[in-house]
Formats: sequence, C-alpha cells, structure tokens
Amino acid sequence: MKNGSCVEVRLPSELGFEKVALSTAASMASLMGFSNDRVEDLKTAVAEACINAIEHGNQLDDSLSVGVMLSTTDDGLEVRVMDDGLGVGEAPAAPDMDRKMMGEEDPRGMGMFLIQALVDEAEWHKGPPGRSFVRLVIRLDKENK
Amino acid sequence: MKNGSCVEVRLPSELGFEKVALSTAASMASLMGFSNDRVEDLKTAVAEACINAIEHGNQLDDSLSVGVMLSTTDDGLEVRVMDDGLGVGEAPAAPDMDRKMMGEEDPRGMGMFLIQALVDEAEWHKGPPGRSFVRLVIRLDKENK
Amino acid sequence: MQAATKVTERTATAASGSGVTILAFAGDIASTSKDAIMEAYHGLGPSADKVLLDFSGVDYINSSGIAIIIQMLLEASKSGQRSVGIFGLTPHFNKVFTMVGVAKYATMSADEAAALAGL
Amino acid sequence: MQAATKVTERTATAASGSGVTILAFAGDIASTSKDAIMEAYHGLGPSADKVLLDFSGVDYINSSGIAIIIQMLLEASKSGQRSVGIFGLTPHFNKVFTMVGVAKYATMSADEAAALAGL
Ligand SMILES: Nc1ncnc2c1ncn2[C@@H]1O[C@H](COP(=O)(O)OP(=O)(O)O)[C@@H](O)[C@H]1O
Ligand SMILES: Nc1ncnc2c1ncn2[C@@H]1O[C@H](COP(=O)(O)OP(=O)(O)O)[C@@H](O)[C@H]1O
Repeated sequence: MKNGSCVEVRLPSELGFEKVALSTAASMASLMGFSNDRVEDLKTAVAEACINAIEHGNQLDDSLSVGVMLSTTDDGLEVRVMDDGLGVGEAPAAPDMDRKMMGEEDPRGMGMFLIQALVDEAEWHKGPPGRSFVRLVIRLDKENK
Repeated sequence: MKNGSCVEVRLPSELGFEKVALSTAASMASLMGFSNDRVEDLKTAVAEACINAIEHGNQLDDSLSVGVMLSTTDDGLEVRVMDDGLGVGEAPAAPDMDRKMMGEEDPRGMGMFLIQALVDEAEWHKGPPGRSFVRLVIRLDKENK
Repeated sequence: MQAATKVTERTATAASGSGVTILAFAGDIASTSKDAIMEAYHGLGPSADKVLLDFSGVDYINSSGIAIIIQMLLEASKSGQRSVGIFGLTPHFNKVFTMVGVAKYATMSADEAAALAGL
Repeated sequence: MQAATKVTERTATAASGSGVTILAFAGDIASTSKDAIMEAYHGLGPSADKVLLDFSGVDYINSSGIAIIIQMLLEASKSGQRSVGIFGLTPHFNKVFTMVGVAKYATMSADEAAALAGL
C-alpha cells in the first residue's frame, strides 16, 4: 500500500451513519495490518468523532454532510473528521464518574475523552465554518509494543 | 432512515481498496435492514465494480480516484461506481466455463456477469471522461420473497 | 439508521441462592436506546434487588449509550437497595466501560456464569 | 493493500483409503494471489492425483482470484490424471463458484470430512 493513499467518505448529518464511517475506517486499518484491538479502538474513536460532527458541528442539519478523510502516513493511519460548525478547542476534562453518580455532572460528555484515550494522537481544530475538524492518528509501530 | 440519504466514498485507483468500498456498502445495507445473504451479494457486486473502475476505467492511474455513491431509495439501495475512463456498454456474454476449460476463452472476464447475477438491477453508462459509471440496485422488497 | 434496541427480561439464581433479574440487550446501545432501556428498568418490581445487564447480544455501543447505563446506575444507587452488574461485553467495551469509570459502580464479569457466581 | 495469500500443503486419507493432498488457502484470493497459488500447485509431486482446495481460511475472493482457480483446474484437466475438489467456501462463494460454472469441473463440498468421504 502506498504512503499517502487516501479514502474520503461523506456522510449525511443523521445519527446512525457514524456506523458507516466506522466500517470504512475499520476496513482500511485492517488492510494496513492493524491488529483487531487497535481496529476496535479506532472504530470507537471514529464513531464518537462522527457523532460529535453530526450532533454538535452540523446540529443534525440535513443539508450538511460530515467529511471523513482517511490517509495512510509513513507509520500509520490519519483520520480527519470535518463538519460545518465552529469547532471545539481542547477536549474537556475527563469524565468524573463520582460526580456523575452524585448527579452533579451530566451523564454524557465522554466522547472526546474516549477519543483521546483510544488513539495515539487527537487534536481538535477550530476553523472557519466547514473547516473545523478533529484529527486522529493511530500508529503501526505501537503494534509491536 | 430517510429516503435519499447518501453516502459518498472516494478511493485511490489501487487494487485492494475495493475492499474498503465493499465494507462501506455492507455497513450501509446492514443498517437499512438487508439480510446477510443480500449484503454478501452486494459486497461482491460492489467489489467487482470498483475493481473494474480501478483497473479498466482509471487504468491504475494514481492521480485518479474512483467514486462510489450509495443512496437510499424508496425501496432499496442504489450504488453508483464512477471512474474517469470512457466506460463500457452492455455486459459481455456470460462466461463459458467449457470454453475456458478448453483454453478457448480467457479465464478472466467474470466481473460484469457476477454483478448482473447478484444485484436486482445493473446498468453501465458510458459518459464523458469522469462520468462513466455503473449503477447497481438491491431492493428491500426482494427480502420478503 | 440505528438498530432498535431490544431488551429481554429473564431471571436466574445466584450462587448464594437468591433470585437475579437479567436484562439482556440486543441491537445498538446509543442515544436512541434510552426509552427501551429505561422503560425496561422502570418496569422492574421492587423485589428485583440484584440486576444483571447482559451485553452479549450487542455489537455497537457509543458514549451516548453508556450515558444511559450511567443514568440507570445512578437511579439504582439512589434507591439504595439494588445492585447492578454487567456481563457479556467484548474486551474492547470492557476496556471502554472501565476507562470512563463505570466499573467503579457496577461489577463487571466476563459472562453470566461468572456474574452469578459473584452474587 | 491485498492481504498476502498463504498456501499451506497437508495430506489426508480419503474414505477410499487413498492419499489426498490438501492446499489450504488463507488471506485474499485475488489477482495478487497468482504466484502463491500457482507455485504451490506446480510444486505438487506427480503422485498427487487427488487434490483438495481448502477455502475455510479465506474471507475475500474476487473474480480475478476465481480466474486463478480456473487456470489451475485447466492445468489439472490437461494433465488428465488429477482430480481437484473444493471445500470450505462460505454459502455465498459456493453460490458464486456455481454461478460461473466452476462446480462443473471441481467437486464442491461443505467441509473436509464431506470432501474426503467423496474421494
Ligand atoms: N465537532 C464539534 N463541533 C462543535 N462542538 C463540539 C464538537 N465536538 C464536541 N463538541 C463540544 O464538546 C462537548 C463535549 O463533547 P463529548 O465529550 O463528545 O461529549 P457529548 O457529545 O456527549 O457532549 C460537546 O457537548 C460539544 O459542546
Ligand atoms: N469501468 C470500466 N471501464 C472500462 N472498461 C470496462 C469497465 N468495466 C469493464 N470493462 C471492460 O469489460 C471487460 C469485462 O469486464 P469483467 O467482466 O469485469 O471482466 P475482467 O475485468 O476480468 O476482464 C473488461 O475486460 C473491460 O474491457
């Protein structure tokens, strides 16, 4: 497989379609030789990134689509999930299960935390509308550790 | 799921990437409620269409990509596989295994036959470069027969 | 486009001899699962003090789905008299549930036998 | 981007008592499989007159891959003294092999036991 090979997916801003992106990403990562464990990590990270793009970025607006770019790099797979919203800065604090169980914190708010925890790099970029994205990387060298 | 929801995939013109398109199509068809049997039929049809687009349409040219459009319709899933070649007219004659076994026919040449045999509709369109495509349809009502 | 969540209730007997209520999930565990899951939970009788959630029929779970499970654990904890255990998660989702801290409030077991042995 | 095809040779005994050579495939069966498959086939000794192809480890087969199998069947048929059988295909690929006519020239069995029983 050539370095720099790129697969692009466009999804409607409808919940559920994150599963289509997750399958595409999983298939590409499997072809690249990632282990099943890493592929599972990537699936959850890509699904959460797409859900956020659909819900928060594009606010479930039918007329907008979510872009997912999957690119092979020297040592891994880079995924960009783009939406038409204003983007988000850094990931929020890790979920605090004790506070959730006290009813002091929304039970939701775990997506960005999971993304960060499951991939090797995760970066959120605020851009002009249509150019906000999150960039995820999983690296093949981590496979051998 | 809304009628007219559309997922688009762009693949590099490199053999092997048909498997990424096949996974995307399979995931979308599963979400739509197609049975595993029909999903398997679709996977093979989409893979063969992408292989032809990569090999014959785009002639393995790095700089060209293959477009796969997956759209939900009233009663099924429509897939268009587009390449930058001149396209192809009707499907060739069905493979003749006896002639292949006599060495009188190329062992290859089964892709278009399989596509036609596995989906409910298959149509090849010759277009201006970049607009040649094959259109495949699988219908949900066939599920209940 | 989400696979509807199915929840099936069944009963089993723990190693200690007491009755256990099992809620078995099938389909997706996502935001759309909220009604199915919470209705099944709210339908449990007051005598159901040992509850197990069976995820072995589930293949897709996202963070909105986990939030529903947390909501349920919160209600169980508020009631003060109901324990909730979890089994049948894939190794990946076992890791994910542990990462977000669910494992602190629900005993996680590999399968039904292990879950019942611990009750 | 194709998963390399692995071919493993093993031997078994048919119901009739005669020796059978099994070529077990793993990975993809696609255009890139040609060398792996044909080298394994050409490496078979002349005494290997009963050959079975085991597809149970294969999850992706495309029409270029089937063409390689046809090429092998053609060579076997030309040799005049080698029978080739196939087993371990999924129901889908069983259907596909039948559609293109491979089943006319190779006995298709569900699994190894059924294939050996027929030889
Ligand atoms: N793509 C995005 N565009 C705009 N805001 C976002 C995006 N992704 C996340 N956010 C913001 O960050 C918050 C935390 O996201 P997350 O951790 O995934 O949890 P949740 O989606 O459950 O709220 C969201 O509630 C939202 O305000
Ligand atoms: N997308 C396409 N663009 C141009 N020509 C095509 C395309 N798809 C198929 N063809 C032509 O049709 C022929 C038959 O295709 P197919 O039945 O798939 O078998 P194979 O690809 O093994 O030759 C090809 O050899 C090629 O000449």
